[in-house]
Amino acid sequence: MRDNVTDPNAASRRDFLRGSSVAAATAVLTQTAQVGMDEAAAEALATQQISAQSGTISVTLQVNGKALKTEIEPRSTLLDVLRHRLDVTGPKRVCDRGSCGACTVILDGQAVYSCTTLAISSQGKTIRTLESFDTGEGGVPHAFHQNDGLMCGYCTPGFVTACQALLEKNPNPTLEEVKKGLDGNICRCGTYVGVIQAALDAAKAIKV
Amino acid sequence: MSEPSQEPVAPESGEAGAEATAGPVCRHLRSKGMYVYTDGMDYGFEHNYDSTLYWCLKTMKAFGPDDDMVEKESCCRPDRPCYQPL
Amino acid sequence: MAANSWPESTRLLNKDYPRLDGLAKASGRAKYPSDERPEGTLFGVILYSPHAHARIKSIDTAAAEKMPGVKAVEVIAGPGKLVRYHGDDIAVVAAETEEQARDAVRAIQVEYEVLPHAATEAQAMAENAAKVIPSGNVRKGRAQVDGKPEEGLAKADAVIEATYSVPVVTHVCLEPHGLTARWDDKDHITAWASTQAVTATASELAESNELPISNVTVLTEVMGGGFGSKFGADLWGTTAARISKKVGGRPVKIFLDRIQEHLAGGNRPSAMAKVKIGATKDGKITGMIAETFGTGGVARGSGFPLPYVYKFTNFSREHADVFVNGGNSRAMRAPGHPQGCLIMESALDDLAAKLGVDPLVVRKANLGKDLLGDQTDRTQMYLEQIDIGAELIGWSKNFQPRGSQKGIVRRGLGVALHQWGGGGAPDKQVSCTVFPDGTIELKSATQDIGTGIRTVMAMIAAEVFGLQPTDIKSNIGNSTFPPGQSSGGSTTTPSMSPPCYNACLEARDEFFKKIAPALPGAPKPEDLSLADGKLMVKGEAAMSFKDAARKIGMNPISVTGKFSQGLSSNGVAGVQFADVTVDIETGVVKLNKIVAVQDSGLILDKLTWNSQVYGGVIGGLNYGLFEERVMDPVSGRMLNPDMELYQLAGASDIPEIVIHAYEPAAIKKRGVIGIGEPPTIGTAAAIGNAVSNAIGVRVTNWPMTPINVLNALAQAGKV
Amino acid sequence: MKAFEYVGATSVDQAVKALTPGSAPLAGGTDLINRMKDYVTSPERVVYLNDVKELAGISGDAASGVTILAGTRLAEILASEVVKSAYPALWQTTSEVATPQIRNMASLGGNLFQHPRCWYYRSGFGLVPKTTDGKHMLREGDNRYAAIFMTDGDALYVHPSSLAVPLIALGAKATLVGPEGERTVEVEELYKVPTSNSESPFATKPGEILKSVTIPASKGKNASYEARHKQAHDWPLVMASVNLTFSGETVSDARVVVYGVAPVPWRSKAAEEAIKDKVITVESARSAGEAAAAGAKPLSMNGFKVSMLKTVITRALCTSAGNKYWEA
Repeated sequence: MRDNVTDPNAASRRDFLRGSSVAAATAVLTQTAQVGMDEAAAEALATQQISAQSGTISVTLQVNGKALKTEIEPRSTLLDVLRHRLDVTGPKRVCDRGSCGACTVILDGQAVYSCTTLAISSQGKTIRTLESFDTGEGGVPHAFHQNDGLMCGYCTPGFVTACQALLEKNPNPTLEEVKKGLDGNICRCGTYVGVIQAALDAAKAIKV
Repeated sequence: MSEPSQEPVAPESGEAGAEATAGPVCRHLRSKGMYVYTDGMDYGFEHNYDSTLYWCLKTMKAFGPDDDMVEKESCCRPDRPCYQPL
Repeated sequence: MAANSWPESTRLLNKDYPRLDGLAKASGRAKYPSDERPEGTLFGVILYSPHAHARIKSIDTAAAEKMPGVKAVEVIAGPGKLVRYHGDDIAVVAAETEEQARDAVRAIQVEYEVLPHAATEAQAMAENAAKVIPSGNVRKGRAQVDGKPEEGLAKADAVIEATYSVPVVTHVCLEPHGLTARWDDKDHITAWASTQAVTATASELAESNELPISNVTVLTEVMGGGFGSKFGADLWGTTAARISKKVGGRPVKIFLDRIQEHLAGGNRPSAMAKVKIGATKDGKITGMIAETFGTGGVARGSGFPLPYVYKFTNFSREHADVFVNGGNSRAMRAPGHPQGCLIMESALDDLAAKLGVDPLVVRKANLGKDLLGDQTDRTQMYLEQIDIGAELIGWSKNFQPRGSQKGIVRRGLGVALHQWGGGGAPDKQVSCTVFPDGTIELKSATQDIGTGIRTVMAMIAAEVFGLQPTDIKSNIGNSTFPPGQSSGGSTTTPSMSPPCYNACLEARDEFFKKIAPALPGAPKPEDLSLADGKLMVKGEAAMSFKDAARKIGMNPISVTGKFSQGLSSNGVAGVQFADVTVDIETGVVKLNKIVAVQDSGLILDKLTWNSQVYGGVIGGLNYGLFEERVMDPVSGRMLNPDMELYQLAGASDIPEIVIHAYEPAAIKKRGVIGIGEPPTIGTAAAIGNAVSNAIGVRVTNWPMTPINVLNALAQAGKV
Repeated sequence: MKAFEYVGATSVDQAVKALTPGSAPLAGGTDLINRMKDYVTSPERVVYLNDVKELAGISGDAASGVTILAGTRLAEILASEVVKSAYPALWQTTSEVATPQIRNMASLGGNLFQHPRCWYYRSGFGLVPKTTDGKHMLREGDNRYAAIFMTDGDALYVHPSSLAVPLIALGAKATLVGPEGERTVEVEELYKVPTSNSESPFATKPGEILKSVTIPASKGKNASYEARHKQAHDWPLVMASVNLTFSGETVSDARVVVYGVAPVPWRSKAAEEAIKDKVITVESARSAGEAAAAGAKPLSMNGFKVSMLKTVITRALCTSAGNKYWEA
């Protein structure tokens, strides 16, 4: 395993700068490809001490109240680390582009898409997946079950998590607020009728 | 079982391969219907519309080892180089 | 003896029961095939074609093979091979991590000879079009002719000519296609597959690896949607198995990414129709001439039924498959029917508008007996279903003739009729085992694609044994179990519930026979019954079921039940209504309400049945309003292989949906009929008719997007 | 996604220093991570900004103006009472952006600097997608979502940031910070139109990031109206924001900005002129919409946007006057 902190003064930076015009020509336009700075100025910047991490990195993530240690790369998404390295498979990979909601987790209290969240950025934050939710009669999963707010069930973890996050912020949602609150999730089997009722029922059950 | 049948069809003469089946279908021919409608391998063929997609077990694709399209009409012809009867 | 009818009075069946695996699914505990990561798993990633049409000149995997973590590179399309669509498979890399496999895929050097393509139907049908296959891009099917269409049309009081089209849509199964295959030893494979057919998948893995089928175990405890696209092992599945063997048996996991899922995981063919149809003043159709075509990609299969539902003579129809450089179609929820329905129903509505006759009158005027080819007179069913639906949508109060609406935001109503088969396969089996500790286990090699068969089987067993469904081990999703039905064509429940019921009845009778001599007073087996978890002797509770089970001794009772006639049936009707508002300045269609009236014989679990009907309607409203595979004529690539620009309804897009289970006693007596496909057929057609009713102009192209609505209004000179 | 090195910045100073050429700033990640997965953007280094505390928050009031720091999440903008009451054009638009999850993640800066959603760009063909034989892919191909203004040029995509539209209408200014220090520009000056794939759509200098956006005091009335297909997660097809000041009943000054019609947020001077000195009525609003459409040159598939443009301007103007005539 490589040392996870690289020295930005290393030769690779200079090599990259030389190659950057090629990158700009081939890699389509990126914010990074606006190479207007001359090499000397860039070099001056690069000599500032910045701690950068690359290669394989050992991290500890706080998942469902447990500190889980694993090895990742900076590019590993939180979703892929949960599923492929920690076997926390409640969140699902469906669109993998932040559109469908199946990967939703609660990060520091906020529902987010774990497919567009880097695992490395999630260190030190509280990560909650639906495996940690109350499965009893007062919980969101129970309401989904009773209302048959699921069929194949692959979108369900995302809906349950989005619903949990919604109710934590707004314990008395109206029908419209429930719909808006779940608009970040897509179901292909078409279980929305049961899902929406489940959210309304869960809101009632949690209050009791 | 199965989808509702439609009006009987008047076969159109001269349509290449539309009716002629030279032998039993090739053992590598597959379609969803074969797995679902187990009361007859030929189920679905008699309809006046065909929404069947075939694949070949040799290539796992809709084109056979000979790079020709996998179809019920041609995957029963002994002259097709990859043909093996059931 | 096998049963030929269901009990008249039931405790559980025909009632609501929440699915057995519901809480596991809703709490993230259910393990899907894509969740499995057996010890030592390698990740497989597919290199697929970026081009719509190309010949592979060379492929160099040397660099990829040397990349960190890479254990195998398998070439699928080698030099000289054609790739026929964006997304066509070229090679697979298996590596220790998915990131490494992806890096290695990008290190494979492929030299392509890029060939001209035809990615859209228009391109494929143009003069001098690039040839998708050597024999030509358009293949005509058999012509249908019945009577004398021209003469029939000549007798009409009104004739309309119109064209309609609906684009290719994709299945978008949330769990992508794929499996993890492990070569257990020198001649056994275990695979965790996301499939609608564990048996078919096992047989294809066996055949492609030259193993006896009994040496292959396919496991599908639960799976994340198929909609007709997940039959068999698929190329990636057999490749995973091949690589696993190559690397000494380590499991190889290949699941498609979302992009390739759209490109290669299947789709519903497009449909285009030029229709001429006429009727007399009373709405009776006198003749119809249709020319239709559609594309199933680089494959046939774009056919669809037309005429649809309605009974008349004097029609002709010609259909052609058009080949394009796009992924192959696969069966998708009621193959062919949604297309046939929306073309037939649109034409009928346009005809009704021209005649100035109520659309319901036109529909009622063209029904006929034996539309579905069985003994039931469906005319009466449709007539009753239309009336029920009309009442629920408020037709008599709210319907206004097309063109009579004023204002910027206009409301409209539409209707559509549909039909489906959905009977059972007669050769499937379920085993029922009663163990001495009172455990009852059902086994069959079927699988639950989300429709609830696991729960329905448990309900049947619980009904027979006087227990609760949660007391039953309903084990499916294993290819080594007794032969079970592939989940397709709405056939699962009608195929599986008869053998399940028979197995349970026979096991119970066997149970009574075995324990009777061991009971106090040695009652006769026929004196015994089961209720509320207790053994009853001559109607009196004697002991708990568990205690009674002890009396069978050390060995379990096991019975394999078979299909029998009378428990299931085939052929359903169905009517749907849509209530929409259309903003004619923005073209935005808002759904107010959908009504679905649906029969399906005897409903076993009403809760999951409702879910299927709601789900069918929502699938249909996606088809009607949102979905479209966009192919780029320039690059030949699919432009929206995602879940964002490929649009699907979210919670805020769901209107009020009212479903009505049409199940008078005579219908219940028909036994079990499948419900997966029927409720998704008519929705898009009903929505299209409601939009046209609202704005006074036919929107000829689906889906009903603001773009298509505004274009239709502009074409009619209405904006 | 290509491998990269990662810098977790904790201060603006540190972030600026870390953003060497070849680096990309990462905030909510809802755009950048997707581009990286699609190999559209492949930075050598990613500098994570979301833990920079000095970049998040909203301050000020309606009377003196409001400053929103660049790292502020969209959900926090929605939770702001002052934004809701004084700048409904911005609040309404923010509420219609994407999904609850994205609004929890995405920052104001990320929204303003997201890359176009053009499907040719996302397929890897660049912002000015051309075939090897020089055919403009968007002009020849599927351009239903493309621009209707500036179409004589080569940038035919539409600008992706819906929040830029109300901000420009409101006359907001952006403060950038980079190696050469801070500078403040009009929000509309953040963008430019590239003529080739090697040019940027942003007018920022190398290494600069957005620090904050300041909206001037709210004086008149402002509103937005969006035409979109789906009610749930979707992009506007066309959207307009208007900001009006009045002299008595009549409009003394107007800013009308439109989304979805050009490669930059489209300021319609013609509509502004047309509504000036008028009382807002459905008729005067319609004339402004008509005026805006003059000069539009739609491509082969997006003629519908011309009528949609007229409608959204009309409705945004009428909304500012409290007249939702279409709901009557």
